[in-house]
Amino acid sequence: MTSTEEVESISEKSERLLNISMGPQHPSTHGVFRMKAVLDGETVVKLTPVFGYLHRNHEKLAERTSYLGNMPYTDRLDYFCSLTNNWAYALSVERLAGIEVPERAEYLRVITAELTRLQNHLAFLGFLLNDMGVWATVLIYGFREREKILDLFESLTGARMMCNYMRFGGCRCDVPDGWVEEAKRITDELPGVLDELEQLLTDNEIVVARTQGVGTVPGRKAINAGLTGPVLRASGVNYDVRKVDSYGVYDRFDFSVPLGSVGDCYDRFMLRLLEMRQSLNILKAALNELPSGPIINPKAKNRNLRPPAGEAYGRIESPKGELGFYLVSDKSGTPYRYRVRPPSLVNLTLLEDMCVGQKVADVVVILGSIDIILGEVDR
Amino acid sequence: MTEDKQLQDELALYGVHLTLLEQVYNWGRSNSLWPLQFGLACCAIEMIASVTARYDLGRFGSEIFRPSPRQADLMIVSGTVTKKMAPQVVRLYNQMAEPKYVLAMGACAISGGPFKGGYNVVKGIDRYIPVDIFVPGCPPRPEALLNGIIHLQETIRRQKLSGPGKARHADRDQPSEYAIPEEGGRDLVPQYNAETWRPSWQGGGK
Amino acid sequence: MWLVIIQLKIGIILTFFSLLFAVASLAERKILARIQNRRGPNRVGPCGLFQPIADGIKMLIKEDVVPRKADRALHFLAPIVMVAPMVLLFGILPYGGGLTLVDLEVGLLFFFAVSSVSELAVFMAGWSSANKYSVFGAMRAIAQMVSYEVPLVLVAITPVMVAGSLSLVHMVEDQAGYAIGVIPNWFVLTPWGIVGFLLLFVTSLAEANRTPFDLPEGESELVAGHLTEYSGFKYALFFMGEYFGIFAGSGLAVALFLGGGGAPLPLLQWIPPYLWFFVKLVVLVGIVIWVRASLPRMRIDQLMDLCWKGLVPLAFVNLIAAAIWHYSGGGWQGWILAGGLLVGAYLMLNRVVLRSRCSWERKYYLAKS
Amino acid sequence: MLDLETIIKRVQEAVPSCRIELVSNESHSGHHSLLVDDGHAVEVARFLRDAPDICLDYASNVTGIDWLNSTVKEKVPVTETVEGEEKVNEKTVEKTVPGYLEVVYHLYSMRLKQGPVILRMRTGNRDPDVHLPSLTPVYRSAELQEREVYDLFGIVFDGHPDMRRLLMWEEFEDHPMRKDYFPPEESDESPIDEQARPKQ
Repeated sequence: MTSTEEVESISEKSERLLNISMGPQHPSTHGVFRMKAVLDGETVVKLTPVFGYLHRNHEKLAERTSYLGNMPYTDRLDYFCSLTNNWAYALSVERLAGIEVPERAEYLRVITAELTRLQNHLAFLGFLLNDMGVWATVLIYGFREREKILDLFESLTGARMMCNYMRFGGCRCDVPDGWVEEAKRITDELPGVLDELEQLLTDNEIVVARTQGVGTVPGRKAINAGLTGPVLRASGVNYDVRKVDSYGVYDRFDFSVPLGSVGDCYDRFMLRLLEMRQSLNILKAALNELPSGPIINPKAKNRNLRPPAGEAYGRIESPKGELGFYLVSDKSGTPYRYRVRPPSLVNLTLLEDMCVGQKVADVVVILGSIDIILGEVDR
Repeated sequence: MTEDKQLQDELALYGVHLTLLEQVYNWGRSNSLWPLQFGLACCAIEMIASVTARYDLGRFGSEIFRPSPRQADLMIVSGTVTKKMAPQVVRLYNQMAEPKYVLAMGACAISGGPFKGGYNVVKGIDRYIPVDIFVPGCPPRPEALLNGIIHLQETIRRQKLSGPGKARHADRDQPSEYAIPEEGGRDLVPQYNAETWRPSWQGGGK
Repeated sequence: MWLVIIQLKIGIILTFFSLLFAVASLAERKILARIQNRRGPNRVGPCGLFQPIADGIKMLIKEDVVPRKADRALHFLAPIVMVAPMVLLFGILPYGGGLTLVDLEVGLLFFFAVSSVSELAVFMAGWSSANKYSVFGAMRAIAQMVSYEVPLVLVAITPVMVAGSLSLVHMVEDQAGYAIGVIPNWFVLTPWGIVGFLLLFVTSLAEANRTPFDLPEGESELVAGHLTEYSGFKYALFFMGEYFGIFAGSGLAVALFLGGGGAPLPLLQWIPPYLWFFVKLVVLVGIVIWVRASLPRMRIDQLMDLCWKGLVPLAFVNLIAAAIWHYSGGGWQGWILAGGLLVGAYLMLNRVVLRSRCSWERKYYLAKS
Repeated sequence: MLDLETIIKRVQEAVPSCRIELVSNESHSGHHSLLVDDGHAVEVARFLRDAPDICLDYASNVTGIDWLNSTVKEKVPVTETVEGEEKVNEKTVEKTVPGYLEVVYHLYSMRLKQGPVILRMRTGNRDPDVHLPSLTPVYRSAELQEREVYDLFGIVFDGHPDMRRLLMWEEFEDHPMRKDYFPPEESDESPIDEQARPKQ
């Protein structure tokens, strides 16, 4: 949103301004995102994001696919976090059709969701540092740990990335033998890795210089712009859907919500590190207390599900922010309206505000610190 | 060619190793495939994963991802090509320097995959540019991508530079640039590039 | 006769550096890979040794794309202008042991005069490509290289002052011999020398556009900077020029501060000096690669701040420290005076730089509900 | 959390001329919503945001729904004269209920940690050029989502600072999420498209 004064000042200086287009193929737009930037020297004067290069018509396709048939599509929304996407969709359908979920399934959902959060944040750190110009070193270390978690996913669900694991009223299958022990082993190893990352990154002079004071968002503005997830909490707003809605069985775990104070890129980066530690706490408790019992509600109907007419909105705290599914049913086998509330898209609302006045190299870091996935932005 | 091969084998017995220029040429370009740093969707993550420690694409000399199409040899179309993106993909292909190869990674790049029914999805990138190798999967595992690249290397080593059936880039009749589709009112214009692809009912197909 | 010898020397030096380029480009990939827990190229030839050859062949046969709006002449000339002066630099490096090609009286002057031509090449490349990213990268390159030239020259003046000559050979000779019979008389083992060496290393990183100062090429924001429109062999030449720049810069650091071809211990003097020279050079190149694998890139304003607010004043102070050292006759007095001055200056500069930065201490809250 | 009746009352006190009614939802979620007339929607939203005890400061989800014209069968008593005798017969008459486009806002309170309150606005018909007021001046988070609704449903939001297409390219003419949109003819038709095509 550019005010008229700004437009005038832009046209005055326009002779020395440079228009550049970053993307849709650009090394650090995290996919096919495009930013049209107007630069005054190195400083960004105006920045217009262009969306839609990965608009895959998810919602339109979903309106002619059965409720269960949409589950695999949700995997491909935010392709880092297929399990949390599954959960959000399952949650919405369960609200719409009034399906109860057995306890063991809830625990499994919590475990897989927190593992997803861990691997997403690990990859995030890598990508952010890549945007700052480290030659993939941190990325590869992050992916090394991520691969371990993906192995867990694979042995549980059969797929590394597109897990398609949750069902309405539970989960698709029970954990294989030894899975819980392996998961415990990995969660026990992770704090060491986090310590290492923290030591190497948080006090790194260049990282500090590149991220502190860059892309600051005050809390009130963040709320009004609908930012969610770590980006919001970095601005000091205490809002975590896991605590607010306490969906699933999150109210049974003792964890806290890390909050930043400044709201710049450094805080967003630190919050991910702190959140991973909290996720580990949840994981440890959940793995130890995993109850026995059925993993899916036997009364729940998955095939040919025809929920009663009406609508439901279910939301969860995905690693990127608040992921919601809004479903309208007309009693038929396919949703009448199927809408994804994508955290990545809404978090980009303030992109221009964050970038204007910063250097062009900061744009890349700011975009990296928001942590977007284009599959979710454009759907 | 077969006679040459026999002659070579015979000479090799006597300790004389003959190497054809063609072989050196093919050896060089097959072992130095620098991909374009170009991720479209989900498959791009697996593409990144294949560079990381566990899979290490770098062993085959392909870890140098060049962000500029001028310096890249291999375009990995990793993910869904939307109609909004297709012109840029073709433009990137046109900007690459010969010899260039295209690897269609994943179901979406091959045929549209699960999103085939969408109004904004190109049903296979081979409708606009020639694809050298298809790697199926949704997304393909990093091993599959490695396998695809190894296959591509083998294909390159077998390529001929002269005579009938010579490599695409060595053939002057084959274009090295393709028409960039335009964004029309309802759809891309044209819907496919008739030079490279024909719908199955016109005798084309994959 | 001497013509043959000269030609032989030229041949040896050029072959060595060309080979070193090939090896370094492989070593860079291998070291990067090891640092990242990977294996790196290992399929082409034994241990991937032929990887640079494969890359070279591919680069040679790659199509040479010149954009339609590009300035063809400049576009063609830029890579040549990049490499040629770098090759000239190898002529004056004091390898020692009779391998030194030319002992120019004004060696250092020649070095800086010739090496700054590469700035022109970068700008030619950027300007002629008719690409916004290229021009942007070229602008950055000019700003960066011209700025860093100042501390580089200031630092290089200190050994000149102490040695009393501009000839690199003379400077190496000045560092010969051992104190107390064991410790070499290298300039790096003096208070101004260690500071000078570090400054020289940092500034030559910036001059060679290497991480963390690789802004002109800045991949994450400028795609490939001034190289965006270069393909095939022209791109390879730029790559080569960059590497030659690193070699030359490391060679200068070795000659000015690390005692040239001098052995680190008297016992090891039987090894010919040029071997020592190359060992030191290779170690420095290794450190450059190591830095690349581990540090993020700086931002342009921070880069300029670092140069003008940090390196230039420190280089000036270093100059004074060297003078004090020289006139106090070295020894412990020199250490106290020169060292004290440098430490004081460093602390003060650090405060100034730190004050302009945001606070380091952050508070994070853990909300329970 | 205040219940919806109270909120309606408060809104009517604050914005007296506005028409606001409760739309109930029979599904298990129990998410009932408030239908606001488009003339006062911005005022209502601003009131909901600023009233200290309601404080819906966060608009989570903004989306559109396309309700097609539907035919409803109604039994209408008809007086017929059969053989001179007057008879009251019931006859089924097909009546066309005009379709409309609807925008749904899910509002939450971040400060009070409450929600959701669902606001709806409806257009009068399904014309290609329908207008609704934009809530972006109140909730910045609606900015991109309203652009998306415009792109996919063709609802023009008045008062939006930057009303352009979000996902499709500028030259694109259709609004693909409308129920009567069907994708352009493909040269190689796939079976899924055949099923989805509305039978005409």
